Amino acid sequence: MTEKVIIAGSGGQGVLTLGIFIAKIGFSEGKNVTWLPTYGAEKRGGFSFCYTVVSDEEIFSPVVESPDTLILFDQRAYDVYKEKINQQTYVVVNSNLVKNINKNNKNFFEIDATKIAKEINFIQAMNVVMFGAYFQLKKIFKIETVYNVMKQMLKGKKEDTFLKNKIAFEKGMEFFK
Amino acid sequence: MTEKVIIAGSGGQGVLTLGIFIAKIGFSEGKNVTWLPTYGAEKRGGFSFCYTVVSDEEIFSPVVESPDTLILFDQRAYDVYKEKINQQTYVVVNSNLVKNINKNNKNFFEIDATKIAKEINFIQAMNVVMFGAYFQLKKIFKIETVYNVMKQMLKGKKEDTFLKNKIAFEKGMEFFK
Amino acid sequence: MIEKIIYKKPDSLTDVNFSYCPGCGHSTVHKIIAEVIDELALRENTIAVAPVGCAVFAYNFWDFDVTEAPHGRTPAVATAIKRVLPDRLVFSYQGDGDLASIGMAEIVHTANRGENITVIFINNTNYGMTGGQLAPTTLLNQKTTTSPFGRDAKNYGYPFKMLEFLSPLEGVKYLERVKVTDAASVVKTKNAIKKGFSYQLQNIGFSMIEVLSSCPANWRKEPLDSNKWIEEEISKVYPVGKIKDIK
Amino acid sequence: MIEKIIYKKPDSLTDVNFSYCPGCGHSTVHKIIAEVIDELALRENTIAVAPVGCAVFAYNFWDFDVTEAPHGRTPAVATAIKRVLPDRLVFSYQGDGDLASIGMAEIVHTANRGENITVIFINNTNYGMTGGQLAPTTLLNQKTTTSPFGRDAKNYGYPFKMLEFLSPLEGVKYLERVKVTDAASVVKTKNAIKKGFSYQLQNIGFSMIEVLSSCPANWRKEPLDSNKWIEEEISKVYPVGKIKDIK
Amino acid sequence: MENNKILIKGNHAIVEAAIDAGCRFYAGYPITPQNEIPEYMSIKMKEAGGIFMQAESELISINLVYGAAVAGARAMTTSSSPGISLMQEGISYMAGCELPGVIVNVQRGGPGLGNISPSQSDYFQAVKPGHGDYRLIVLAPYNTQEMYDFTFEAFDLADKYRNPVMVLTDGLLGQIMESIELKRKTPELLNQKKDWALTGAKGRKGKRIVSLLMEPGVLEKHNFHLKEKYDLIRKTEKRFEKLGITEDMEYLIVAFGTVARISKGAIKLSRDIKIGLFRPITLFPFPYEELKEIARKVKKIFVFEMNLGQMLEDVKIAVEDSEKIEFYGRPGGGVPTSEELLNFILKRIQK
Amino acid sequence: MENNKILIKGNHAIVEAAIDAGCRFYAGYPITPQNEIPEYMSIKMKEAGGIFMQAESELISINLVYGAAVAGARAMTTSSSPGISLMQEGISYMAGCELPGVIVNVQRGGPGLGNISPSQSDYFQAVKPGHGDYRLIVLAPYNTQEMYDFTFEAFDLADKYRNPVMVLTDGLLGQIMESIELKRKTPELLNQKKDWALTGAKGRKGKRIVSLLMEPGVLEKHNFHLKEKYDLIRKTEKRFEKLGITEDMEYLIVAFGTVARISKGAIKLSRDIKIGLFRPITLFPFPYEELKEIARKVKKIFVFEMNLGQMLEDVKIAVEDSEKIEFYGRPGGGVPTSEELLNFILKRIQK
Amino acid sequence: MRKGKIKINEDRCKGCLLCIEQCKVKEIIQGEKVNKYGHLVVEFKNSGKCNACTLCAIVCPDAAIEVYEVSEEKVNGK
Amino acid sequence: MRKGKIKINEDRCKGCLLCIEQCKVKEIIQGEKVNKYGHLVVEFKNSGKCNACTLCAIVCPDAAIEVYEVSEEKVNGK
Ligand SMILES: Cc1ncc(C[n+]2csc(CCOP(=O)(O)OP(=O)(O)O)c2C)c(N)n1
Ligand SMILES: Cc1ncc(C[n+]2csc(CCOP(=O)(O)OP(=O)(O)O)c2C)c(N)n1
Ligand code: SF4
Ligand code: SF4
Ligand code: SF4
Ligand code: SF4
Ligand code: SF4
Ligand code: SF4
Ligand SMILES: [Mg+2]
Ligand SMILES: [Mg+2]
Repeated sequence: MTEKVIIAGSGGQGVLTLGIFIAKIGFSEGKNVTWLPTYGAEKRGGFSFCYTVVSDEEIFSPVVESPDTLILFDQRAYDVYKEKINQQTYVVVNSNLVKNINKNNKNFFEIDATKIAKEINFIQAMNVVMFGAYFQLKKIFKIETVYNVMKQMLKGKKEDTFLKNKIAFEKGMEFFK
Repeated sequence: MTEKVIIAGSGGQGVLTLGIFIAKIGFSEGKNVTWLPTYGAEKRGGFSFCYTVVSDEEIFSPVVESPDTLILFDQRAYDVYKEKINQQTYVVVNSNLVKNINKNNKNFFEIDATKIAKEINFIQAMNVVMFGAYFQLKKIFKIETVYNVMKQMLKGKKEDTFLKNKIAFEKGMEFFK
Repeated sequence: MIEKIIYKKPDSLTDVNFSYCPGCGHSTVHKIIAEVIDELALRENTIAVAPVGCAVFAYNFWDFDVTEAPHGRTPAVATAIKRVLPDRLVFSYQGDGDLASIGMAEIVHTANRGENITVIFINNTNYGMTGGQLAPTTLLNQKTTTSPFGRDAKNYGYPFKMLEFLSPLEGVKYLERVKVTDAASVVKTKNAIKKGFSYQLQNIGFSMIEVLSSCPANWRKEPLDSNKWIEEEISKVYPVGKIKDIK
Repeated sequence: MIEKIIYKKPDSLTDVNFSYCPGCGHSTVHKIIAEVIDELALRENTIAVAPVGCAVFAYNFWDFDVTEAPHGRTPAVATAIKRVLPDRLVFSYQGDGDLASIGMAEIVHTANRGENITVIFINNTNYGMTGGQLAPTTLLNQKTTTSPFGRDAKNYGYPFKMLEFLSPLEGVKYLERVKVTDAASVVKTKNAIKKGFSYQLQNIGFSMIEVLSSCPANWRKEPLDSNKWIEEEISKVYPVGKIKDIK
Repeated sequence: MENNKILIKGNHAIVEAAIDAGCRFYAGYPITPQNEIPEYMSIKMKEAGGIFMQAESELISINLVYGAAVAGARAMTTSSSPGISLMQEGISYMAGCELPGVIVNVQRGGPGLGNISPSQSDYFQAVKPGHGDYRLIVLAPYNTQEMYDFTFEAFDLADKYRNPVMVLTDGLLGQIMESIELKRKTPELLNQKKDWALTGAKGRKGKRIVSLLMEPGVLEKHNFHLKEKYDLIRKTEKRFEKLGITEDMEYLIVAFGTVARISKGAIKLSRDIKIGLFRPITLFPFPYEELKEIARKVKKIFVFEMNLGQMLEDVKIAVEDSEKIEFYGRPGGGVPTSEELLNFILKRIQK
Repeated sequence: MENNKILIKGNHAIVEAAIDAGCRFYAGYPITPQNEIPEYMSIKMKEAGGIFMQAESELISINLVYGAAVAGARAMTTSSSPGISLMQEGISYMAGCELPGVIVNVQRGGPGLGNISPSQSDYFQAVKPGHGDYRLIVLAPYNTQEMYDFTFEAFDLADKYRNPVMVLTDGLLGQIMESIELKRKTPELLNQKKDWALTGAKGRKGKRIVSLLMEPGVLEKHNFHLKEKYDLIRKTEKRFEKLGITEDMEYLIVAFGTVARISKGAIKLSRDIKIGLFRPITLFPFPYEELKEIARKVKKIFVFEMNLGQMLEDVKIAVEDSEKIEFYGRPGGGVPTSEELLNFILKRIQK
Repeated sequence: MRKGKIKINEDRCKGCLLCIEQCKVKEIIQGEKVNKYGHLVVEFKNSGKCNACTLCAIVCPDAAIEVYEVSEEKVNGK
Repeated sequence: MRKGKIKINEDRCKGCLLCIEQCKVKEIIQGEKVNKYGHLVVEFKNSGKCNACTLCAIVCPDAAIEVYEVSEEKVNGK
């Protein structure tokens, strides 16, 4: 099994964190993983993306040319990566910020992650909502690992942060149930 | 004809100037010449030497390994270069400052250039006295060229400087007449 | 109804949007430099030297001639341009990492030579472009990505007051510290820059304007809070005002 | 008859003769540094950093540990040694080309960090080793091999007063300018150096002693005339005395 | 000592390795793509009780490292391409003075300010360095584990040979996060006595660490002494990896660092082509003889780099048959894909 | 224009050439053995009405030259080995920005501070330079006439290719006094328009001279553009000298600069040995093909350098037969004599 | 009192809110709209209170605001 | 008055004359002798006027002068 993911959006949306999150889950499940962020010149509002690869085999190039999955947080991200979409590609877009699409693919999924995150009063967790959707759609990872890694990554944060993230995750997951 | 000269002494004795002088004379007589000074770290009182080569042919290395002539201004200079002396080498030493010698060579010449320069009240011209001796001994250059180059090099100096140098030169020359 | 436009984007700016973060002081200073150049009608007569730092992209935004110096060497590059073309307006634009850290020797010698250039010095108390590391101008106790426990003088030295430092040099003719936290201070900054440029046009010599400038991204503050921080903390350590003016 | 020796070559000097020119200020300063180190019994506890300049050969003469920094980087090298070995006496010894020209950034940042080292700064208003070129400290109108028509401020800038310049930096604790033109001034210089060293031993911080020092060879003056020139001209521009002393 | 597998960024792995290797002096100046090193180091070095300095420039960085080495400390600096250029004088001094020290170059695109994408275009500057006949030991990791391992080993190598060691890596390896095993062992030479270091002339004459050698012939002798050392390094420290070198192999890829791992991907994709990989790990000493040996047996040698052909020159020197060699390079921050490399191979094979 | 034969020091010849070539901006920092250049320049540039600046460091020197080039001036700096190391970043920027400029390196012994004797141990730094895939045009004079000629031509070459040009010489050639002919002619490209220079945006949009190229792929494209330029230079600017290359030649010496003239002396001394000399004049572009051609015909190739074998690597690349090659080098300021070189030849021939 | 209005360039605005802080008459408000660069842009209320003081524009880092003076139709052709 | 004498290290002396300038009692004079490094070294007159003031030694750049205090033979073994 090899899963190559590109996550893209704007700085501040949690693009890189989500990539690390997926990498850590893969790692926890004993897979080989690589995660490669972009490091652009712009600090805020700039275009941001990262590559995450999870595999049973040795990973040679961490650069993802033909992604298995695209997780796209906004229109610009979609515009940049739409050419990488083929019939096999799983695409999850945040429909709140990606409106102008050309949906000619069976694995194309839209979820208004912004709205959902707002509804649970935790707008920062938009990326976790997106992950929930991805998790549900692809079914590659175990849910316990997700919670474990989530806990580990939130270590030191306020008590209820984990719970709030868990809810965001579950909302995303439920959306495609 | 090729004449390879090493002149050596201490900074301030006019070692380098004498080398240039000889080079300019050779140049004026249409020869190929090279002059290569040392450039030590010490500014005053340091060991000083230069290589001058005058030749009808192309001069490849300006570094003189086997000199035809050694002009040695003081004991240290002698000590450094005595090993280069063979039966063919012309050696001119300032006997005022070179006392401790091993004179096993037919072309070994001593002249108290310091004393002569003092006598004509022009101690700075010790090097010119030495040159006079060398000129007379080797007889390579024309005397007119010597005066011409001397004039040219002293251009802009006081009127009587040339005359005084001329005398110094002649004193050196006469010493071996 | 008649509409008369009374404020617009200056002509000396291109149409390219600034790539700087929201509320970044660089944007404001870029804009007012362009305004001053418009007002002095110098667009066709100006050569700017951009630094290495966030403002390395200045060439995208200014519609006059711009080159870019190696990190910190900005004043040397500006010096040579000015010496070769003495009737052009030549200014260097530098961040505090560029000017006060790696470029210390260059700015000091350029100032001491009294080169007839203008330096716009953007002090945002950190290295914006590389992600908010300590700069010589960082405040004591300020946390940065390389002083995670706050700047302590023992290990990292003291906040560097560049203008006060350069002020005794004879070649230096005009030094002023300004800020761009509200409209009034923006106007003052504009006047200071105009003064620096006009001194240069009059061959008076070296001038430098330091702008206390916000870096909301690395300070991890909203733009308004960033400006407040300048008012409340930064300008305590770096008081605004004229430091030297020898006409 | 009993002969009691009351002055001799200090133990911290090796038997190698100084390679400096007759009457050179470096020789005097080398000697008194050795005397101070003898008197403080620090020979076994000292690490010196020699510069690039005539004094690059210091290691031949001092019988304590000596390293040699790239040109101008002397304070950086000294800083690291001191930070690694905080209980040793660490001093850097620099010429005016080394310190005030190529090494400007290093000395400024080291001073600003308040590194607990002592800097001996030999100001002979030119580059001795390379043959008497202009230094930042060269006097106005002084002729050097690269300012053959005399130093004019417009092209070459102004004589650089390093001590006055560094003085406002908070990390700097003790600054004094001295000379070695006669016995009295030599004794003063010795005391200043001793003070600098003892401040370091007390962890007080950065200190620097500037010595107005003759370079007879490149000034093309006899040693006595050289000292006279220091008295009459150089010390007008660079007045001797304490600039800063914060104990 | 415990062994741990963790997920870690390449730049962070360098910090972990340095601390584990007993590095207690770090000086660095920010530059992308290696900023995580000084940032993480500012925490880790404090924890370790060592000295962390943010230098005000790369010149100050390298001279701080020089000073720390003089005083006997294990010292390191890190930077990226333009910053490394600024260190050339200092590195030459360190080599001349035979001072150990570790320099990490997380290469980016050049020339000039270039960009911040990964690159291998500092090969020349690392392997055929600045003024004087000196050499650095140059280690080229190709994954995060090696970022850790080689940085760790660099300190022992530096001390062993009293020579600066460079870890030549790139923005990709610096930024990538992978799992690695932390060795957490004590470096072999950590407690080796440094008789040459300056620590005060207790009970002895003053010692010196200098690179100025003015007396006639002395510097030349010193250079021959250095040469002997480099020759010894050439003999004992050469490292390389061979992959799929079979008897019936027809083609060979030569690549180092990032491109080597991408090349492995290409080999995997290539399936039935008989192609192997030769990966120089030490770029100095370069494994000339070993490469020559293998090269003789193949029809074609593919040299892949993220530059315009720098290691290529060493491959040519080794192979002595340029007609066999095909080069494909991406300069200025271009990173090839495995597919791209395979395509190049296929095209050249068919020709 | 008049032609004059004069006796002149190599360093002074460089100044004369620069002024004759229309150089009107000079910045330099003192360093032995090239101090005569800034010293003499401080007079000559004033006479010529140009700008003479004593920079406060080599970093400032090169960046002043960068700035002067940006403004369209013919500009030069000079230094010696450690000072050239300090210019590596700036040179890379100039190459990246395609700025013309002339850099003279009067090499001395290294590494580190080394000494002030002549050396050729900056070959690597000149020919395989700093960060990024850039190249300098490198000219290696071997007598005082060429010190003048090549410095003169360097300015046209720099403008022609918008690339920095290095005159790679050494302390011996800088210090030696020989007779030369001053050409006193107007350089061909002196009045060529520099459309790219920044002189104020009169009647046009703002122009930029920058080396930062962040948008994906742009820097890579720029690098390929540079490569094309270098390839053109390789095609058109290669220069070398052949001496005594006869049909029945058995041995060949390859040497550049000072060592080439000393080698000529060795050939002269050698009398009946059938030995010729191949002297690369441009070190970049290196005359690989021409050397290869000749090399094929001889039994042995002697490579002589004042270093530990730097050009040697390019000779190996050209010759592709290392068994034929014998190297003799003197590092750290050692200058071989003609006799010494001949002895080496004789010993290896007899073997 | 002088009457004015402003135009906000939605592409340039980055939603930094500095203009809002400067406007004494509260004619600028935080908007709902996200521009193509992902910034929440501000809006001109246009409730007639704008006096063309230009403070908002002066302080706008991104040169996103144009200010107009608005006057009644000319009397007597003036 | 204290009595003294000095010893001049002829190898170290460079003939700079700084000592002569310092000696109030003119006990040092320019000599005739050139040392092995070519320097005209100075000489101690030893005319009995030296008071061991050490000024010459203090000012000597080259640490070429040793100063001795000379006293009559000890009285009562003291
Ligand atoms: C020689 C060199 N060193 C380091 C860098 C990396 N670098 C780029 S910008 C920068 C700091 C910029 O800080 P500052 O000058 O304060 O500008 P700001 O971004 O804060 O406006 C650094 C260190 C570089 N490009 N070149
Ligand atoms: C990088 C570098 N640049 C230049 C030099 C040449 N150099 C040697 S000494 C020196 C100047 C020394 O002047 P100063 O520091 O005043 O010392 P002084 O000899 O006058 O005591 C210079 C420029 C060098 N060795 N290294
Ligand atoms: S990082 Fe800071 S200085 Fe740079 S653009 Fe963003 S806010 Fe401005
Ligand atoms: S050149 Fe000057 S500074 Fe150097 S030793 Fe001679 S007198 Fe002293
Ligand atoms: S011009 Fe003045 S009144 Fe009008 S919106 Fe702007 S700040 Fe408010
Ligand atoms: S100040 Fe400008 S950029 Fe900021 S919110 Fe207002 S209009 Fe937008
Ligand atoms: S000790 Fe005093 S009195 Fe004696 S020689 Fe020296 S200066 Fe003169
Ligand atoms: S001061 Fe010292 S060196 Fe100078 S003349 Fe006197 S004894 Fe000799
Ligand atoms: Mg900043
Ligand atoms: Mg000096």
